[in-house]
Amino acid sequence: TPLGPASSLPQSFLLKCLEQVRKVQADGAALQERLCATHKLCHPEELMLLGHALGIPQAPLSSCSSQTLQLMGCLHQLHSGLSLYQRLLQALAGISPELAPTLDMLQLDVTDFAISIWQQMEDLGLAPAVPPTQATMPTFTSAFQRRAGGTLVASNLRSFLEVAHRALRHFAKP
Amino acid sequence: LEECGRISLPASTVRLGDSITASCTVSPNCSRLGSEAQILWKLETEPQPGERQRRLEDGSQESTITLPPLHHPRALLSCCLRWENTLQILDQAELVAGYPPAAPHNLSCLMNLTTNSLICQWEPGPDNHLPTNFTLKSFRSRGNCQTQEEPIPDCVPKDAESRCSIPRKHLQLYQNMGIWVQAENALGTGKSPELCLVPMDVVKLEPPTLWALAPSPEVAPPQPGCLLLRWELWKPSLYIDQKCELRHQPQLGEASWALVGPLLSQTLQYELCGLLPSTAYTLQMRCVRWPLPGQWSDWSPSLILTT
Amino acid sequence: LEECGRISLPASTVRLGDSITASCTVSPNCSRLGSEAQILWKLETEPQPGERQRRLEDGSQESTITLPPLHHPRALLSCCLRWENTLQILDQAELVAGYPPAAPHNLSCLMNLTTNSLICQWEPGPDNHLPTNFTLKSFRSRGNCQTQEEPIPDCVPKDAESRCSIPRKHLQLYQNMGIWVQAENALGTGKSPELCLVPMDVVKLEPPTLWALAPSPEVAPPQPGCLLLRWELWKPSLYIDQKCELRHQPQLGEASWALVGPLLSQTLQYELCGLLPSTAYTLQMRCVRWPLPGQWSDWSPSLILTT
Repeated sequence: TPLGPASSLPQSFLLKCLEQVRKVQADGAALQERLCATHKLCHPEELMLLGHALGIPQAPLSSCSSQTLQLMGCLHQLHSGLSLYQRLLQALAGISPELAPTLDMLQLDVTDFAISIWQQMEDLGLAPAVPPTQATMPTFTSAFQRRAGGTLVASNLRSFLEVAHRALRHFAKP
Repeated sequence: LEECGRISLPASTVRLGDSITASCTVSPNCSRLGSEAQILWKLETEPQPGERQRRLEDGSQESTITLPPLHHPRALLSCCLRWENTLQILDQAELVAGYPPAAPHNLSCLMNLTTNSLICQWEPGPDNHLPTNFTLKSFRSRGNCQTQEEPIPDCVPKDAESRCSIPRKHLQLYQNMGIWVQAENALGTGKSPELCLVPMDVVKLEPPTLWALAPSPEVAPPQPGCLLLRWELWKPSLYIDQKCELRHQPQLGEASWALVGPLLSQTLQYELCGLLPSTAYTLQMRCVRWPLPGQWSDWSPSLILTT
Repeated sequence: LEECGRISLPASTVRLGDSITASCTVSPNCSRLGSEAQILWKLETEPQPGERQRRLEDGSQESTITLPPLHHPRALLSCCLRWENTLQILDQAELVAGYPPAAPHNLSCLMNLTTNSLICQWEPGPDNHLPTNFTLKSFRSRGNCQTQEEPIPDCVPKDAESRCSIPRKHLQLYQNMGIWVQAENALGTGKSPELCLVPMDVVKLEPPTLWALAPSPEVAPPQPGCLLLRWELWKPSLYIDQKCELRHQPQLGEASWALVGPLLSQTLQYELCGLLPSTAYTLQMRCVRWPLPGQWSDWSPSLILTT
């Protein structure tokens, strides 16, 4: 089976990652709740067209999905996906005064999670020497576009984390 | 990046009850529906009929709509597009409605000798539903505030308080100054009537302190039906000439206050007579700057003595 | 303006118990006594004998004195001149004495999930009689704080508090960081022992909330000698895997606490048995991050239930 030796990853690293996934999920949910309560943007499906126009990139997690689960590939994709979301969240700066604290917290936790994975890959000598090509960030030209972008990014991040959480739980199984 | 849809409004703030005409321009490649993209408007969650749509030279579609009179201070306007049987939001704008600020009223000021500042307060007037900035403006003047000499820096109240305190360094305590409050929001400005005052004439005195004079070798015990008293002015106001007033009433029963005054502001010993014997009396005192103009202090805390 | 008299000191701050040599230069025209002006020294109000006086080329007089060891943190030194049988003060200098700061100790830190900041506190050590600045310094580190990666901005406590809180934006919650306190005054610096910690491993959890489970259609009433309970983790810590402990004791009497644990951190219903029938029990619960490292929360407020 494509499964790499799950045991090559320290249990404490996997437990920390699981905790960090849940922390980022909680932050993401908080951002979605506030976007809905404060700006009435509650349904990402209403913003698909705008999302296409803005060109919000998605992060692939094929090596973490159950059919093609592959440990090291999954770690790489997890790290580049988190780096992408960190940059997307940064591009949303100025979303609105009410949401700024929630957005900052989410961005800090996503950054922390990306660093945890990067350092573990370095410790295993698996960190890619050449940084992966970076997707171009959308430019948001109005407060509304930042809020709509925030709703779409939070929704995409939620699905990304669900896949990551399932994979990490699988790797952490003793 | 191509602008997908953009709402434009004549003004983001209008008067409550006014109606507003908005337009939304949708660029061709965003809608990917070719020319016949159907633009729809929503106010909060209510679809708004009656929009007029036209094609511009550059191929984008422009929809214009005149909304019904606004009766809510805040409303969210959405420009949408029907796409694969979903309603896609392309842009949103928050409509803000309210009134120009009423003129603030009941402006009054007191000179506080503890903080050494002139503290003014006012009534802001009815809520106009808009973010409104209040500023206390003042200027020095020779005559009765008809001519304006040097302006005094604006006094900006702390978060939405209806009071502001002008620090000592901006004040000339014995000169006339004109003071008014200005309220400003997106729809206009309101100005309170102007006060013309001399800070020292509006000093707020703290009441004097009243003591009973205990009989002692130097102090003979009081006559029957009399009480021996002493009082001291509020320390920070010792430099101000004042006159005082004493009021007393039997502690029990319904008798109203009896007033004694004017009394000198400084006495070491005062005998109050003409009272009912062996009766408990409640005594209070207050003082005012005198003969120069001033404001009466509050009545002092009660002193209870028995004849 | 011609300098009249000027005291010069090697240093304005010395160690308590040290002695200090000061000099005072008096310009000729100031003293108007011609050459033989008699310079005198006073420490606070005490005249100080033993000064040595000499004339400089420019005609001014210079007096030098070695003061006795200083035993007061503050002392006023005056350079004076006898003039028309008065003692004229020409210059004054404040002598400041104290000790270099002791190394702060008992440094401890907790990660606060409500304020999302790492709050550290320490013991400043004995009073050194000098204005002393405390700074909480920290740096990020990969290993066990042997190597220093990026430094973290200094944390300066609010007016003389012996605690400081490092905001979330300067923290990496799952990485090692080295932390110490530096004390600094005019006479030197003191450095506390260094802590090496991971913020998430020192999270301070608030206790869970304990509830009685009221019997309802879905919930059968408890067996005799049993109690039906429910608890919920502190909301901001829901994402942290935890284990919990329950302790109980009969409300009356001297029985000590009985401990039940480890308990899962999430249960909708728990039956606690083995208790005395129809007895009032005091129940408390606490939780800790587990299996990852963490600190026990305090015990929850008591829940009193009767079997």
